[in-house]
Amino acid sequence: MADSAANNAIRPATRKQRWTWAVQIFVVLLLLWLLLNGLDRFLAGLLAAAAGAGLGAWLVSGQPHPWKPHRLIWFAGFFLWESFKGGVDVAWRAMHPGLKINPCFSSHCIDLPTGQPRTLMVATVSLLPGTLSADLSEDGRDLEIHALMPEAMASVERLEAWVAWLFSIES
Amino acid sequence: MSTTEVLAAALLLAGGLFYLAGTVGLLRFPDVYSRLHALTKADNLGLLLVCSGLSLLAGSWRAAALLGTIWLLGLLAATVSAHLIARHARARHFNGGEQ
Amino acid sequence: MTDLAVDVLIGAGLLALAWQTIIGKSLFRGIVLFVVFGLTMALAWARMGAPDLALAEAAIGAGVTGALMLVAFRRLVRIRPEQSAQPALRRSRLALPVAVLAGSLVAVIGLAVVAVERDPAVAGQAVAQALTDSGLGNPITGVLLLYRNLDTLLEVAVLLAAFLAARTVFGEDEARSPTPSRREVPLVGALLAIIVPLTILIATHLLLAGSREPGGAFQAGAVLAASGVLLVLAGRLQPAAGLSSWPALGLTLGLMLFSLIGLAVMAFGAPLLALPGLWAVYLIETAMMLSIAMTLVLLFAGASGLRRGSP
Amino acid sequence: MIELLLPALVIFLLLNLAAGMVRVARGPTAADRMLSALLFGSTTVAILLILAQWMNEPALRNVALLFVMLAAIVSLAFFGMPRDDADDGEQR
Repeated sequence: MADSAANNAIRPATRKQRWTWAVQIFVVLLLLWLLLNGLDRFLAGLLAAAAGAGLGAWLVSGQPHPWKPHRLIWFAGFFLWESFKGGVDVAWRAMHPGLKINPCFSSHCIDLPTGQPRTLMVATVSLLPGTLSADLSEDGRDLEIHALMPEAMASVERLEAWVAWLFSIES
Repeated sequence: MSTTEVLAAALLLAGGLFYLAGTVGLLRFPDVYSRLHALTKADNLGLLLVCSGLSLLAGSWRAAALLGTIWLLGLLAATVSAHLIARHARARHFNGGEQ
Repeated sequence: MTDLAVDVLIGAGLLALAWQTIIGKSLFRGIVLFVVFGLTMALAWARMGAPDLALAEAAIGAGVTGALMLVAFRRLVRIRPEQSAQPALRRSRLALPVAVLAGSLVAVIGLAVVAVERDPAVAGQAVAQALTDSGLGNPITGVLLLYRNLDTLLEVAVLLAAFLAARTVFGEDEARSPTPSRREVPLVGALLAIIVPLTILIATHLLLAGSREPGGAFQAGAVLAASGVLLVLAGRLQPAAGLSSWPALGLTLGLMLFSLIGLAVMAFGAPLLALPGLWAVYLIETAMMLSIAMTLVLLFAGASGLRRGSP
Repeated sequence: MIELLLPALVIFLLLNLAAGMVRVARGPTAADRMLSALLFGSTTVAILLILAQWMNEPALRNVALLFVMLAAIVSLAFFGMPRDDADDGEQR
């Protein structure tokens, strides 16, 4: 990052960003309503989705970040595959008679801006094979990661690159 | 028994196995952090497999989408809980060591 | 055969969990077991084909009550560390007589219930017919609002009375917020941003679904309350002293609207509390949902008001 | 066949839960005991979904949805607090 000090300060979301966020929540909630109820009582669904979106805009912390929908699909694919591998990996280790684990802690300096990119990173690390995000330092830059095997740390770098790509962050 | 049912049965059985692996990990792994790995990852994969098996059986796209939503929310709950528990365990660690 | 096995397993699990919860060697273990008991209880209701009760049990029994106990335990650890280390159960000479009395009471009630002769042909049929005419497909909501509306009104009043009683105990001390949150915990903000808007949608869904399938004002209110509790836990809503206007309105809305409509129909010659139509049912259910949620959140926060906290 | 598999899976998951209870008894830390609550949360969701299919009661899926939405509330109640607050009072 060129300007890491500026990137670290959590800036409150601007009015425009809150609106964008509210619209995103509204669309998602409305889709879920259609899922639960079909087309009946559509008006109530509209009202509920609007109320939820308003509340979501009130709750948003930090700045929402622009992302590209088609990249989200690729990211979801990567994430699904990795979490599948993660499940198989840990299940194999648990069932193995020799209990093939060698737990250790390791620190990773996050090179992503605050807000959604960093949150997504902290959240998804826990579902990759063999890694678990255990703690975040006061300034939010250093992520303490618990790894079942020291080798597992390699995937964290790849995840970071994927998150940066999803939010179109140049590094 | 149709092909769909066979496939669904296989998915459900595999899901059950991953739940079993999660519990085995919970009992066998040596520390809190490793047990968290077992619980979050294995149980989530188990839930995914159970959800896909059930949506094949349910045979309606609405039920399938609802099951998918449930899985996504389960993923969110698991990752947040895992982070909070690991964080708490570490805070204890620094405040005077584990038992 | 498999049905029986599932039921026996859930039943035995409930008994074992209940036993372990009260004889637990430590208070904290008892609390965890209580949460687990609540989840299993919801499972039992689900197995008995009562999703209404499973919904309420999941939101209140496991969610809100569990969170309340954990917060209370943390406070106990802070003010009286030695007491939190003691076992949950103390021996008492009164235990045996009380147990015998309670046991015989349960036995008598159980025998009475078994002895009652049921005549399904009369009341049930009439109710089912009346419900089809009213447009309310879910028998539970229908019975609650069309036949037992005085009971439902009084239940809302009881909830308000409970809040007033609690208020006299917790007084006006602003310092007793359950979670003095000073710094945002990572991921909690993301959790709130996703879960809270979703609970609004689900509560609306349960409220409307209540007229046809399992759901209703109590379930929807419990779901809303759970998301309010999340906000209090994360420090986004802070307990405040003094009763400000919007929590006060929320607390009393259900009772006021229900009584107003119930009284107003008398002017048109209808009996007291006879609801004039489906729109009144929806209106009252919405107001009741808001009141129930507000009461539960305020009881959880241990305060008579709420204010916005820093994120 | 599938009518037999669903209840069998429910029984299997219930037994799984019973085994997980050992962790509540054994501990040793409060966090370890909390893991059992987490296990119960994720397993009961699966059981509810299977019950919904088996008993042909779609409303149970809504119960499962509520379960996952509220799963984090208990963890947040105990752990989502500032770390300087995290005292050592929990029981062994």
